[in-house]
Amino acid sequence: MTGLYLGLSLLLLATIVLGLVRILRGPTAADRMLAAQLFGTTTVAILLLLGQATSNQALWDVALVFALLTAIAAIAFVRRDLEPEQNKKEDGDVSA
Amino acid sequence: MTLLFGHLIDLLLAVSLTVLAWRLLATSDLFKATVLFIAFGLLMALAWVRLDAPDLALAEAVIGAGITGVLLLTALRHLDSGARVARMSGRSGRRSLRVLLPALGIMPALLVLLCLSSPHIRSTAGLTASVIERLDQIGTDHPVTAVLLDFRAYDTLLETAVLLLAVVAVWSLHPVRPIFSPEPISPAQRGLLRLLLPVLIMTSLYLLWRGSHAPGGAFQAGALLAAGLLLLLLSEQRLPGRWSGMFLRLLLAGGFMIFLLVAAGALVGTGTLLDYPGGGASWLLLSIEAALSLSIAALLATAVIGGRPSDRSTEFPPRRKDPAGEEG
Amino acid sequence: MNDLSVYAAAGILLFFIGLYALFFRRQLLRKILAANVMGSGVFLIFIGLVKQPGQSTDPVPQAMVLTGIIVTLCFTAAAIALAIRLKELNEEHHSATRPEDDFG
Amino acid sequence: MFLRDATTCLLLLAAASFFLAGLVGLLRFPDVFCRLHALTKADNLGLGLVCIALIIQADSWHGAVRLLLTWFLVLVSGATIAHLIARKALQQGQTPWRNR
Amino acid sequence: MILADFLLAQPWFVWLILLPLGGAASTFVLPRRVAPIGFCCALLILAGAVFSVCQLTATGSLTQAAGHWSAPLGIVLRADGLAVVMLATTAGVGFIISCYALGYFPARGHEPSRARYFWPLWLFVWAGCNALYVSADLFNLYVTLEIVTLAAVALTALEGGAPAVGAALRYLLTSLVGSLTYLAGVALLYAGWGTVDLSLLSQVLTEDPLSRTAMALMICGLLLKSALFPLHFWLPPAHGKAPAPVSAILSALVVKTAYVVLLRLWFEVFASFDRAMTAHLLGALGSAAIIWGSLMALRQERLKLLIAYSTVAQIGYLFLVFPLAGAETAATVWTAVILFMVAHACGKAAMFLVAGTIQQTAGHDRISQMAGAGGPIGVLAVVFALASVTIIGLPPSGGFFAKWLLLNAALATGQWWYCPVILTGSLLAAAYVTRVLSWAFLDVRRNVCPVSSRVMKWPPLALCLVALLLGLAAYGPVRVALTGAPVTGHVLVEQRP
Repeated sequence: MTGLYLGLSLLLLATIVLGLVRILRGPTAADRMLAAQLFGTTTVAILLLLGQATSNQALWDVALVFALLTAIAAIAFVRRDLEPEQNKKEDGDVSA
Repeated sequence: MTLLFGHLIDLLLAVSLTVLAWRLLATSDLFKATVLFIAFGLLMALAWVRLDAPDLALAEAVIGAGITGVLLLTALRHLDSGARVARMSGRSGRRSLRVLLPALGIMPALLVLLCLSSPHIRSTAGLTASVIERLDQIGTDHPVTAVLLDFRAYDTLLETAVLLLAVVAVWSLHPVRPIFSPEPISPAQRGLLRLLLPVLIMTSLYLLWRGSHAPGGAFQAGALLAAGLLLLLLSEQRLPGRWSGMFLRLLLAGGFMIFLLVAAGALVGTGTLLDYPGGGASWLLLSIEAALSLSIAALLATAVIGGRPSDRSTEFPPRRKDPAGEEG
Repeated sequence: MNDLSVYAAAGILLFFIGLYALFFRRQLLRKILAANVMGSGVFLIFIGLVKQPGQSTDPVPQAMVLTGIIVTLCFTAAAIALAIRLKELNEEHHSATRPEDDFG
Repeated sequence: MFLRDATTCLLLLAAASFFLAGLVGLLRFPDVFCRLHALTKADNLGLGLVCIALIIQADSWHGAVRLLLTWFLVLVSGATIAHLIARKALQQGQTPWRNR
Repeated sequence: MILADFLLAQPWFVWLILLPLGGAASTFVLPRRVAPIGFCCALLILAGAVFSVCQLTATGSLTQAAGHWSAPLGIVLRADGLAVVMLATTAGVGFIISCYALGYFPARGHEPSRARYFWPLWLFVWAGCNALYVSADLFNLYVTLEIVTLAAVALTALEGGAPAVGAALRYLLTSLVGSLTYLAGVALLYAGWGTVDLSLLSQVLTEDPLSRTAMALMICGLLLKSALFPLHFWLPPAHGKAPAPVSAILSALVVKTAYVVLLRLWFEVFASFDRAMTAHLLGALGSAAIIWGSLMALRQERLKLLIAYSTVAQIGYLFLVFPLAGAETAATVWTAVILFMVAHACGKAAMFLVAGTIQQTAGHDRISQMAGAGGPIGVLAVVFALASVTIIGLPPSGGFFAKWLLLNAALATGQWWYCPVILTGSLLAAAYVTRVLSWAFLDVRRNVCPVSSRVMKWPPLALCLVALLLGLAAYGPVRVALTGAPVTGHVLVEQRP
């Protein structure tokens, strides 16, 4: 079973690495935030699996903490009032 | 099979950490860099897990994913807004350092070779055995907590001083600015807060209590509480009571002062710094930790908010009344 | 040489990537991020070199790295506060005198 | 015993497929709203299946409670955040993609 | 008698860490009473430092394992000669700066927030310095370095203008790189030898690629923090733009902290290594710093920048120690460098304090427009001139004595080429100091009387008198400095060059 847990963790890690493309490409800030969000969830899953694989219960605590905090970055993001999109508009106004 | 997957996970993590760091420092889009940095924090936490350091994974989870994320995203509001991006007007130093460029390329390779080939690294056992040997003399079963609060408690005392110092430094710069947009909060967010906050506080207490025999402890618990405070502020909930006066300052400095008093008390009593009575009873360690984690929560949240509370207003941090009055 | 040394190697690379970016990037926030990456590199070196396969990790460097993480966070908070203040002051200055300077 | 392991296996494989689907959606869908849709699948179902698979293996009730709590928190946060991000995107004037 | 025994038995060097820490926390909690609390704290620290000097001369160097956990596991604090001299210097200079700050940052002025934050930050710097001097643990040294840096950065930014904040930010980032590089070295040493204790490491360390890499990393990091010549770029803006008492703190005390760590590493941890190349490199960089810093100081238009570049030059002298420390001359250079640090701390602090008074009186610190700003033969002129005596290195100042010892060591080791460097540095120092004196003090056309408060006028005089008389009464400090020093041999005072 340990092999399965580790293999699945590896697979999930690979999805994170591939998903980085979305953060790199964007195009909007919301896309990037959303990708980070998916990484948070995937990390929780990896932590749970690794915890089971190594029978180390402390990792489930780490997963719990991650689950609690997945929201905070996204909320900080939506509470900012200036977005790069708006910035671009402002820049355009300045140069025009 | 198991071993192979383990190796592959390690390799993939190490490579992706490096690539991620390179990409996040190469981009000039600050928002992108910030999101990549949050992702970097996630991978760092996984790396700590693979390195069998769950305490560090916990700290990285709370600090990397939570507090630094909020810190950077709120900083972006100030640094990235408007037409001009904050830059260092650096002339001196930069050009002369370009000559070091080749050295910067060769040195990592050299260092990797040197470090990994040293015969000394694997021959020393480190201090694991001597820590575990002495665990029964003190009031905790968890080796990392024992090192933090007893064997190297002096470091921890100074580290708490750094935390307090960071807040003093941030406060010395400027009165607080409103940090979030004035637009109304979505009811969904409020609902989420109502749900998350109790769990968050419970988890924090759980981490504090667990710290004496398993990964966890004052720093992780305090940082988690700080994240909770920030969540509260992000949802524009009013904090109960007056948060700008003596009470806030006492809360911020309290943990450090209690720790300092314990240290000084030991110095008076036994002539030795931080020599706890009875080798450090568990209740003493736990109460120091509780005080520390409350202070750490307040300190981290205050450092993220940035800026000192004003003498006149009781609201800390203040809300923005309208988008135009930014410099209020 | 063992399997976990890949983290130490990654740490060394992170250290130098951060160092490079800190010296050659001009945006303040990127410099601050670079310092953080450098810090993470040092911490990875610390634990990556100490960790021995099949044994629990030495708690002493773990405690040291925890201290280092907190100290780096404090520095980050202070640096960001300074950067924001600097930008405010520059904007006040520029709105008073020249509009478009040190832009590139 | 065998039945338990087999169930876990199946559940984990199903979870993996959901995470992969989430990834494909994240990479291939045309706009932010569609990608949110993909994300929530991975969040809710992928992690949910992992949790159930591990609960089957769990030998203590508090381990199971922690797993459930973790899943529940991710579920609630994920739903709220999807809503908030979508709202933000709409406010910024992004229009949902339409297949013509 | 009982009281004296009790006082001598107290571990004063530990109290000297806890006192300023407590003071910093209390001044933060009670912002309306910062000045009295801060001043009382400074007074107590001064008393503690006096006690710890007495203790050292009575009982020799002391060690204490924090929490009774001895070396590989716990942290050892050690008050040897170097530590106690630095503690006493910091206490003396710090006390004078505290007096001055009472006048410079008036608690009831139009900007109360500056006084409010000056005191806690300054006490944090003080605590960090004291903790650094007595620490015998590499990782603990990192934490203390960070305390000193963070507090010093915030103090620099206290001035409030964009140049000061920018300088503070650059200072912070540079220091952060320095300390992380240092920490990387500590990590390698721990990985290799399983301890971070100075004396244990010096016993077990063998010369292999890993330890040499660690040495290189730690030295590079500390060079960056102590602003040796090509890495000095952050220092002049930070020291020049900060408020005057802060400049005094930075130049007199803070730059020396990283250097003290370097000294401990060089003479203790890596003492058995073959490091001739490194020593010559450091000596060459030090020489370059002396010449370059002095030339830059000559070109400065602003008084405080001039003094800041003078600090860059004076740091160079400290690094001549490494090539000059042979088997015969180790004790000589050890004494020389400690005397030099003490003399420079006193003299440079006095100079910056005078510059601050002039700046506050005249409203600027442009040297060319400063005519008469100090008053014809006022106290300021006397103080500045007396402080210059030690910076230039004229007899009977401590600076002279230290440079003379360095010259002796250079001749004794056959490295005569350092002699012209030392002498040129002195000549250039005389040139830039004379430039200030002639503009500001000898021009009697206008007589703008300085209207600063008394606490800003007299304390600097005490400082430069100490620096001046250090050469005459050098025996005491030398004896203290050599207590428990990791060097052997005699001080070459008797030998004629």
